[in-house]
Amino acid sequence: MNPVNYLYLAALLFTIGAVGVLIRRNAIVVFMCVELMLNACNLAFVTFSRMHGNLDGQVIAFFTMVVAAAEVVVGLAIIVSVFRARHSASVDDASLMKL
Amino acid sequence: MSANLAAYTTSTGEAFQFWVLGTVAVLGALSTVLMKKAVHSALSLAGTMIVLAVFYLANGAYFLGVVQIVVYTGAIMMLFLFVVMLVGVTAADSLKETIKGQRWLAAACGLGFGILLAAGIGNASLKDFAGLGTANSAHGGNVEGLAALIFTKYVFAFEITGALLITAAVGAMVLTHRERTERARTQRELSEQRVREGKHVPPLPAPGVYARHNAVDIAGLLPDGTPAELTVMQTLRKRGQIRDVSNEALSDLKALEQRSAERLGREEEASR
Amino acid sequence: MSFPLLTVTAAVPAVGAVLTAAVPAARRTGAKWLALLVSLATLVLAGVVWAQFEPGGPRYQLTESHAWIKDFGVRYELGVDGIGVALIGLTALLIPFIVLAGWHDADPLETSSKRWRPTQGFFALILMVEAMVILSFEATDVFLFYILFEAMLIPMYFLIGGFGDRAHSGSDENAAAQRSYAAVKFLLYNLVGGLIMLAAVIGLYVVAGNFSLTEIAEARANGSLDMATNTERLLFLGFFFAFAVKAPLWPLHTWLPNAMGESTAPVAVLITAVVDKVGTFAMLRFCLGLFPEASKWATPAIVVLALISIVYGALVAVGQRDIKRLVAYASISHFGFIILGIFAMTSQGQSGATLYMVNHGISTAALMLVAGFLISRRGSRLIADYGGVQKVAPVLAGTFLIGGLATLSLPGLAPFVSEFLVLVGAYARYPVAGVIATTGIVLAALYTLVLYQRTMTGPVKEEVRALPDLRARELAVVAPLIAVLIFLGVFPKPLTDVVNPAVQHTMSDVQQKDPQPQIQNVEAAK
Amino acid sequence: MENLIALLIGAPLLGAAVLLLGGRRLDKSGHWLGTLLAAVSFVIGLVLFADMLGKSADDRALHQTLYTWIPVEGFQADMAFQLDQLSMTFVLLITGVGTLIHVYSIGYMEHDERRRRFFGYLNLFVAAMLLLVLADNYLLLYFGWEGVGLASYLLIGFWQHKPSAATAAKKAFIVNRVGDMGLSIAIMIMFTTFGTFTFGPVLAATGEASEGKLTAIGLMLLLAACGKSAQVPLQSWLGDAMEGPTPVSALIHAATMVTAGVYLIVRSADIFNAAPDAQLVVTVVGAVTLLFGAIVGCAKDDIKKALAGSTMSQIGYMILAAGLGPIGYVFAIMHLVTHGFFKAGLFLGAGSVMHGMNDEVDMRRYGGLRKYMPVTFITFGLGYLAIIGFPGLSGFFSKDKIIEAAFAKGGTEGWILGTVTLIGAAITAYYMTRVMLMTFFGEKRWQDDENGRPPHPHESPRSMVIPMVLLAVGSVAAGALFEFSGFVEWLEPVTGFAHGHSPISAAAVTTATIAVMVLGVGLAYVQYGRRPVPVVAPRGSLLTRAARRDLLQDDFNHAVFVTGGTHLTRSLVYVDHSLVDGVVNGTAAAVGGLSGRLRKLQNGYARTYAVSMFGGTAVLIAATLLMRAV
Repeated sequence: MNPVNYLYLAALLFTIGAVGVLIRRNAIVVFMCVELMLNACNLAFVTFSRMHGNLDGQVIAFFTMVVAAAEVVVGLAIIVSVFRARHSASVDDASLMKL
Repeated sequence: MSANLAAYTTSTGEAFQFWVLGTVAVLGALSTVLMKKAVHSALSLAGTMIVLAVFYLANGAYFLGVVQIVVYTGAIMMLFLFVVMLVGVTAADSLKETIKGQRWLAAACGLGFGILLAAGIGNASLKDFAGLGTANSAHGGNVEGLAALIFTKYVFAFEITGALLITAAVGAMVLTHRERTERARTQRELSEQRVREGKHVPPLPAPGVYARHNAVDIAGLLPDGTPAELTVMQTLRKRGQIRDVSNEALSDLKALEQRSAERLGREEEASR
Repeated sequence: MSFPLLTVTAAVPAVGAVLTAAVPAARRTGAKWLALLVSLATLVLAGVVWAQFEPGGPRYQLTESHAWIKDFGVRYELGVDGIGVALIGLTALLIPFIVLAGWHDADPLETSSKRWRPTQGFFALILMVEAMVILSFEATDVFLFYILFEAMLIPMYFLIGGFGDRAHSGSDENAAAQRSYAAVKFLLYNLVGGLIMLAAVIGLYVVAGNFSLTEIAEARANGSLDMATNTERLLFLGFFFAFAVKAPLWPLHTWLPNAMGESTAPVAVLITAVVDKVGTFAMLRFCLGLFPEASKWATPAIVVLALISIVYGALVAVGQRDIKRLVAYASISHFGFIILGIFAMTSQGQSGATLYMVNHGISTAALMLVAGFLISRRGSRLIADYGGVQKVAPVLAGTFLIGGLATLSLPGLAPFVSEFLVLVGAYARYPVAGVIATTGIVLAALYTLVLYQRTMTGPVKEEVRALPDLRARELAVVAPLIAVLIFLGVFPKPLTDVVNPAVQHTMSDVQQKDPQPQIQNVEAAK
Repeated sequence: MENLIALLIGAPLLGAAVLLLGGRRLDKSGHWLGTLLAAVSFVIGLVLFADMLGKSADDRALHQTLYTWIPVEGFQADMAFQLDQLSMTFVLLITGVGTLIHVYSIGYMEHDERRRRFFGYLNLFVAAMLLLVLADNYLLLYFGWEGVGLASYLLIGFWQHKPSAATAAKKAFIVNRVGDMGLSIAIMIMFTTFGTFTFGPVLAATGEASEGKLTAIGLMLLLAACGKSAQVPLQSWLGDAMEGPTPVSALIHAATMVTAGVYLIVRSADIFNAAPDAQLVVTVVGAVTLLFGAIVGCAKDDIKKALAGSTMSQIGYMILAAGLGPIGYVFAIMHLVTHGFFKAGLFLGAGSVMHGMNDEVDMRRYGGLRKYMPVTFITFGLGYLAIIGFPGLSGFFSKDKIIEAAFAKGGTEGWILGTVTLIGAAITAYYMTRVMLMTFFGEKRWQDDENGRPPHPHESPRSMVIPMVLLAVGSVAAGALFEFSGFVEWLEPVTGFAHGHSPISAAAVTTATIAVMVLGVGLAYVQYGRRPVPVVAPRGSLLTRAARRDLLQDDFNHAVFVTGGTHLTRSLVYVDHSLVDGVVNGTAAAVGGLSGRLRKLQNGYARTYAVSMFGGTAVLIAATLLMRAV
């Protein structure tokens, strides 16, 4: 098997995650889909790392994880406070951006 | 198996593992997107992540594989579950789309995007795999190799990431923490207030209790058989998680009457 | 390093603006005096610049040059030629009078809160505009100039939109809407021009590799920088469009009547007499200096537009019912003369155009400020609301008449010299254009005298019966302006001495020679 | 000596400045100051005249250069003066008559609260007029030219509270501006042709210029002259200008300013000599105006307007003479000077009559005044005799010469012009006799003024009478003086002179002139002396009615220029608002509408935005791939 298949898998997972972001309304699920996309990227990074034979790709993947952790913390906090204020975790309810 | 071949193929074992676990990962991802309940989504995602951790290990990224399990599956996914609990486990999403055309657009975009991505990968010349053998052994192992990079080349990025994490932690606290602006009221004060308002001087009525249910979420029934919402605790009320059993109770009542009527009828018959 | 005189000249009003803005609410009068003092100090500095400038010396003098944005070769590069000196002089001369004339224009209303500080803002903005205008006359770096050209829109926007004429017909809300319309129109027109110019500025950088006016002009002159014909034309059009909006040239003029009509008279003067001059100044310095071939290529079209401006502006002025809009259309006509003079590409035309910029500034200031005094007395801008003012306020009427006569270019007053030079210069190159432009002098007489007749003469209207004559402060504004008008009308030499060498440089930029008279040796024939 | 030239102008200019800026504290003494400074100017003029007489005929011109007025590359206008015999003649006329009219105004304007300002304006006029005739180049002449226009504007509109006066002033200025346009274009052509516009070089170089250019310059100068001198087609302002105080009419609109056009043409003699076509047009304009003014003068009942028509006609004579070339220049100037005397005298007399008649101007309400105002009658009468060309008086000499010169033009033109001048002389006699008879003879037709006061005709105060007497003396004597003291030789070095060869003898012309004069007087006597004059004007013939309306010229102007112009400006204002501005506002509205549509895409749902981002990313990838593929 060619390790390129990992990349196809990463692409597939990423696309699934992106479509999930677009069609789900529950903010928590949307968020999970974002995590899925990040993980897909990590997989690609790791595969590239192996492909090129150096560890920089893994370092980037590591950083991605850290940043994702930070993001999750803040994001979930936002979801919680939005839920407290509006009693809803639906992303469609927060549509104040329209004129 | 020549060295040339090794550069772009893997062992049969890894291939087998990839095809099996890859399928699992895709299924997990799909169910993350498609499950109605957030809890189910979270669990599916956790599964996918574990599969990914295995893939990392298979790709020679031992450190990352472990971190993936510890941080992602262990910490982040659990955080998700906590929040799901806070928000309400049972609150199932309606999967009915409200924005016109959104689902079709999303699907079309996703399909196009995926195809393009795949085309891009296929287009790229990715024949040569260097493998991580030399890189991993340069510093005496994968972890040491990563450490050497993180603390030399990427040290600033690393430090900044640290700052980011702290900021995120503080930010999360600021966002979720609500400062008390006044002294917490004592029980006495609360009761005094209740008397003063005169709405509900006695304690709130208890929920309806039936033998077959864990009944905190079941409203007590008023004499006419309609549920009294007051009897359910506030949190559940706000989440809309009151289980309406009024019809059930009425039908129970009907059944009871019928049964008693039957019995009475039989007794009547017997007495005749 | 020598003393950075040019920077200081521009910095004094800028610092003064900040200080004025910082004056506490209660010290309103103090802010006014501060602004007046700062503007007078700037006038003194401008006088020093004038004195330091040697007409026979190198083209750009008192130069300063510092690296600013190294990656793009942007430099903080200043220098003045005679045209710049003359216009700095004009700006520095007018601002004290504008400040003095607007003494009470921004007093807070009785009803407004005590912490409200419109007065400080008004004068600070005026000084800010002065600083930017002066610096833009000094900038010899295209990018620096562009920044200033655009930045001066901001204080002007607030001056127009925030401090309207209190004399208006209709309700307050209506007036506020009109004012905001005028301010937005001013901003949008000039922004569109400015954005197109930005594209041209970037294009110029791509072609030339730096922004320095002197370097580019030199490179163009000695042939080391060769522009394709079409590139040069496009860049020229980009620059010219922005300047034509600001100048304003027909048909890009319609923002001016609104802006001048709705703003207070001192701000109207600021617009037409000071800020708009940046447009015509830039045509001379940048359009002709950087793109001589394209300038020559575009000249016929521009001359036609300038002629339309002259005749059209004057005719529409005749039909106006609002005093300030009338003056605005008259200004459009006059800007047509300036542009005609610039693009006639003769010494007389360009000297005349430069003189015209200065003289038009002073004469419009005189006319508009007196008109402002009149309007503030009666509370109406409509010509029909006046009549017989001459009887009740003879000094006001007299100064108004002199301002009007200056506008119609009566010999003996400064504008005549410039207008005649422009006409002669235009005629020498394009006889038909010269003749058509001459009809402007008849139309100028028409709108000025009709205005004077309807407002000042005839039976005294009931509403104007109690109008007071000019007060000491107002006389202090008008009298010096009139004195300057008369002085420059009979003795324009101080001005021409400074301007002539600069015009010769511009003429050599565009490689044009004056058309020679048909009979060469007139003196010999005698 | 030449340094005095600037003083000549400086004295009245100083007067104007002091009087106009001085404020009310000069109200009491201002008129004396103004008069004094005009007189100072006259005295300086006399000194210079005496000096000039002492020099040889070819060396009389003085030059004074003060400084360079407009120095621009290739263009130099000097603040420089030239005093030659022609200018000298004008200087004496302007300062002399000017001073007399200053004196007259002291009495005439006594009750006007703005008398100080009136004198300021008068001084301003004198200064500007002197600048006009003393300038040594055309641009400086233009300065003076517009200066007198301004003074004229201010003085016509002196009683600004009267709308008619304000309108008349504006009209005068604007019509004059049309003429000024001609002068500026003439200067432009001169500049491009000769490279200068100083009199000396330009006039010396006319031989080298093409005739076409010279004709163009000549016609443009003529346009200027038409404006200032009220010649057809720019004559319409002069009648209305009579709204000004009478001394103004006398000084500016009879004696001096309106003759500036004649000065301009005579000054540019060399140009016209080399451009016969332009000359022909000049004579035609002169001839037409001559008849036009005379006809209008016959029909007017307003004494000042009748005199204004006469002025127009007399200047027509001068212009005609100036158009004849060297045979006419001298006589044009001669008639100009004599006309200055008698017309000023006539106007002052008219002012005196009005003064005594409660400012009534309608001659039909005069009558029989000779007993009540004997001095006015005598001085007016002498002026009358002078203007109709009574033998021996000034008008006789000057007009006779012009008629003679007109015949001497030769050919058909000569006959036509000569005939026109003769007809003009007849009509002049007719309308002046009419004025004379209606005013001083016949029965009293006095009417109360609007306040119900009956008029009390009385002789005017001495300050008014003395100038009238002096001017009457001038009207009587000037002609003979010029005729016998060598006026022709005096001016010849400047204007050139040629004897014309008249097809008919001088004696015959003189006889004819006297004959038509008698004819005109007789006709008027039959109409106005023998029959009583109706107080209300009869309807009159078509020609009379047209003449009363200035031969419909005003109606034509109104219909074409005023109405047409109003429509033009109104439609342009509309165009400016709807079309020019409309395009811009339309663009704005279109952008607004489009963004209104686009706004609907912004539904506020984050997911919609996410889709577009996602789609955009896909497009970007596709673009990248395509670029690589290509």
